[in-house]
Amino acid sequence: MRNFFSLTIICLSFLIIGLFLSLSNNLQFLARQLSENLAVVFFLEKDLSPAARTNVLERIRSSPPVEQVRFVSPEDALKRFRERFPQLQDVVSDLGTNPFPASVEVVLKDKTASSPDTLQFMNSLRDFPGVEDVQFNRDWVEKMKSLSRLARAVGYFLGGILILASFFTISNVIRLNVFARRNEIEILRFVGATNTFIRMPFVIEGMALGILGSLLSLALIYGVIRVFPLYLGASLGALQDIVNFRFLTLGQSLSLVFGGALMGLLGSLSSLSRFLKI
Amino acid sequence: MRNFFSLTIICLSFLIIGLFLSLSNNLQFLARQLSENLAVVFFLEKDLSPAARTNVLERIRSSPPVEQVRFVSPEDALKRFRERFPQLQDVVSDLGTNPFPASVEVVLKDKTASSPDTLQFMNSLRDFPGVEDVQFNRDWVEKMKSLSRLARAVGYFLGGILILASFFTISNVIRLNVFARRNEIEILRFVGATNTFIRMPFVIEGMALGILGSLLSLALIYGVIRVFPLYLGASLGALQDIVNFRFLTLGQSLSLVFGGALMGLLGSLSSLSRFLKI
Amino acid sequence: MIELYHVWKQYQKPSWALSDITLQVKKAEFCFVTGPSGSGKTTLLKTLFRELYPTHGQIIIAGKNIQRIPSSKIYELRRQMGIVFQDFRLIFHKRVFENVGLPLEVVGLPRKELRRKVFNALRMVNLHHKIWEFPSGLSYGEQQRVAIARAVVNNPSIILADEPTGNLDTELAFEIIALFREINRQGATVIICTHDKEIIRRFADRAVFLHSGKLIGKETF
Amino acid sequence: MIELYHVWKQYQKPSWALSDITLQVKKAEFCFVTGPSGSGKTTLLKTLFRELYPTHGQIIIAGKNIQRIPSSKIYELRRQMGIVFQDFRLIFHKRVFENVGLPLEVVGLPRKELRRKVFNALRMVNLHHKIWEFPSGLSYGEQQRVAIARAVVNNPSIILADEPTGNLDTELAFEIIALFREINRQGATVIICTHDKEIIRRFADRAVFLHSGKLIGKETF
Ligand SMILES: Nc1ncnc2c1ncn2[C@@H]1O[C@H](COP(=O)(O)OP(=O)(O)OP(=O)(O)O)[C@@H](O)[C@H]1O
Ligand SMILES: Nc1ncnc2c1ncn2[C@@H]1O[C@H](COP(=O)(O)OP(=O)(O)OP(=O)(O)O)[C@@H](O)[C@H]1O
Ligand SMILES: [Mg+2]
Ligand SMILES: [Mg+2]
Repeated sequence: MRNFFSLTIICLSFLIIGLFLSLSNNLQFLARQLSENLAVVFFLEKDLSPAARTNVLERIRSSPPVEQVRFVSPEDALKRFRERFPQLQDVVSDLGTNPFPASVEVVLKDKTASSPDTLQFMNSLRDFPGVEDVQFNRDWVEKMKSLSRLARAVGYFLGGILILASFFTISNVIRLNVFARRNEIEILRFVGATNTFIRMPFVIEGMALGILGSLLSLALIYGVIRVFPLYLGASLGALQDIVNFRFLTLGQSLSLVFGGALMGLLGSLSSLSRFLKI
Repeated sequence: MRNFFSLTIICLSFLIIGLFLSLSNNLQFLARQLSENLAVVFFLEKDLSPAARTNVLERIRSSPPVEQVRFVSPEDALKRFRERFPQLQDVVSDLGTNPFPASVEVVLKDKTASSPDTLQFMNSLRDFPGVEDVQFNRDWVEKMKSLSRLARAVGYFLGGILILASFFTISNVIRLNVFARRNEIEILRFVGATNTFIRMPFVIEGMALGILGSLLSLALIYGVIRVFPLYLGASLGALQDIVNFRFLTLGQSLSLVFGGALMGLLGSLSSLSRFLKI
Repeated sequence: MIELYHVWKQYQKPSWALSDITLQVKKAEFCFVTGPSGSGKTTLLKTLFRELYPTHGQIIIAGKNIQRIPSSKIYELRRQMGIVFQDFRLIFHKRVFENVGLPLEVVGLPRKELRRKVFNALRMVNLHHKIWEFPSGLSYGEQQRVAIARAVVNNPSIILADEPTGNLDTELAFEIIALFREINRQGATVIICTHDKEIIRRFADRAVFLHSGKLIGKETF
Repeated sequence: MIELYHVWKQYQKPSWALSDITLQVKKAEFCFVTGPSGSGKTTLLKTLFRELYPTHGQIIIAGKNIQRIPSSKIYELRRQMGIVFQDFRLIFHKRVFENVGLPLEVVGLPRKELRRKVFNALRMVNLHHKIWEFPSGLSYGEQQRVAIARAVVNNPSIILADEPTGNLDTELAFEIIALFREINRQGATVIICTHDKEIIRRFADRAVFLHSGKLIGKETF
């Protein structure tokens, strides 16, 4: 009964840590997807020769923070404008000519999307011959930066609290286990058992509890991640493609199990020491 | 020692529930803010008389799902267009006339922002004399709908798991407490104590544990919510105004404490019953 | 007062801890139960205050079939009894005073009278100087005397004592049995399990002898 | 073999549980310790296997000052000893067999020999038929005999027995003491605390008498 209880608590603790890790994995993934959508647009000069245009394109494509480059011809731009603002159709057809300049849309590498390097690089490109203007939503970049900072901060903060709480809980559960068997420990010492002999079963028990608890929690997390999207079902709607639930990485899973074992080991050893005195 | 441990576990359980509640409060608040930004635009016919225009405006303003109405004259629209698309300045000035129609921007009441009622109402307005076209980003509405559904689903799912886990944990802690004192219960029965006499201290202890644990967790949550933004500090940046951390409502706090007391009561009574047999 | 009719008790399958015990103990009788280790003395006593239900048979105490008493009403039976357990059953996180006062506290005796009675009971077992100790700070003989004081503190009409002198020296043991004798003279029915032949020789009106759960001798002295 | 020099022990401030005990027990001696309840017999014994440290004084066993042994090496002392505790100290979730086998298991005796020795020890205390029971399924006398079997199972050179016959009937008690006597004849030093005058009269080579922690009589029979 007591061991069952300990196992449950340990499993719950790891479940919470694991769910949290998985959530942060998903958030990170989401952030990456969002920052992939962060496009920078270079408006080219109207009277640029095709050679110069290729030159500029190459120049942009070869810059370190650039991941992907797409050329948008004035015709494409017009088509897009018509789709986006159907009420303004008349305006554009009245013009007779196409007022849109050619542009280059650039997708930045996720990691550098909001780094000062990138910003500086982009600003320098503004002065590059053939580029008339560089547009990218500074506000948007700022928001992305804040969001990722916020996510990380929430992560460290809550994660820290949870991990501390779990450590505390688990080591206390093991301490309680040892405490409940202090008479047995005493008797073993009185019949001449060495300290190693006494420690061994507790250490094994503690580590087994830790490992079993963490494995169980991994299984539960896996179950939740498999079942949860099904439960959400159609209600996800437009977000279906963005919210792609992913399991913990192998490294994370392993360190969870390893953490469980270590906690069991340390918990047992530290709780035992005070009963090995008399 | 055992009571201290119980208290910690109960407090942690409530801490997690409470943090979760507070998170969901914040999310709800965020969702409301976002849906307040959800504007519907009615484009008015170009040759509408001021009287007819006022009529249409009144008609829109008095509709149930409408929260706020703003009239945008063609001049305002042009100014805004110029600000938003500086590269197209030439195009517009080339035109000589203002191509933009007058429009009415409508902010919807948050709760009905994505309800089918609203959608239907808006579509019906399309045929209203004086209104040439109704525009509102169906996609955006869809996304908001999905997001709020997602948030709610995550809420029910994780919240359910956590509350179940906490219930289980707390009732087990109390069961363990009772179990540890089963000898005392037995002795009390042998010296002629009535069941009520035996139950009383356990019930009081259980309820005290529950109440104390929940109060402690409320204090901790309060602390976290006060300290957390300070810790984030400047890194919040552009999100500062959106992410406005708020404490649990009074009702939520009270039901947390009440839940703690109830759990303590039920846990004690149910754990006791099997020791009151012999 | 206490009547057993064909009482059998089995813990585990093949062997019977009590077989076909029929025994009457009259009001204000002073009765010893003796027999070798494992013969069923403790089992017999436990059936009397319903820690155990007999497998077969009837137990009538003060005219009532005690198996029929619902467990929420069993306190009425136990309030008439003073029980000394072979393993004392003291509450270790409560002081001697509180342990002895327990049977008075559960009936809601006023504090002052409770204190007087507890002190008297402890003085009778020669332990009033340890009144504020915890049981863990006592020797085994002292713990046993606390258990005895608790059993006699509320003037019960029935005393069931299981090996009450096992951890006491002869002089003290005699004193304790003399104390039970005194309470018995005031009208209480007393049943004592003991191994001590000396005590039986000196004090017994009547002793019953158990062997492997069977009643093999009823002697009246 | 066992020498105590001016041993004092105080649990709580005013009173001394042991005062100025000086005592030598020679190798292969058979010594009883007696005295009224609460006189310090258990305390004396506990200092010998270092459950307690004396407040003052020296205890030398087999030429070693036992207070000086580090607690990680204390098992070497205890492996020479067989201890019967007044409260038995059995492990209740282990069977009688495992309880008795404990002192052999901790030295890593082969399974087969362990089984033989455990069975022999249990037969000596007349309990081999309960070998696969749990202690909770035994009467108190039976539990006490399990504790005795555990103390003698590894042929210790020192036996310390605290009230080993308190829950046993006279015949069985005599058998148990005779068993200790036999082990003593084979060379073991035996110290037994007891209240039972009859036992001392029949078996004692030597008895020391304690009163309120003082050694007030050393008799050699
Ligand atoms: N809880 C139990 N489960 C199984 N068997 C039991 C239990 N309690 C006692 N026994 C067995 O029942 C028999 C009688 O036990 P009981 O405790 O009544 O003996 P006793 O006369 O009190 O002995 P002692 O003088 O040693 O205390 C013994 O053989 C014992 O092993
Ligand atoms: N753990 C303890 N804390 C405080 N005082 C104690 C403790 N153990 C024993 N004492 C006191 O020390 C004295 C001697 O106790 P001890 O157990 O040695 O007596 P004993 O001779 O074994 O008695 P008995 O025959 O009743 O077992 C007693 O007065 C007792 O109250
Ligand atoms: Mg018995
Ligand atoms: Mg003693």
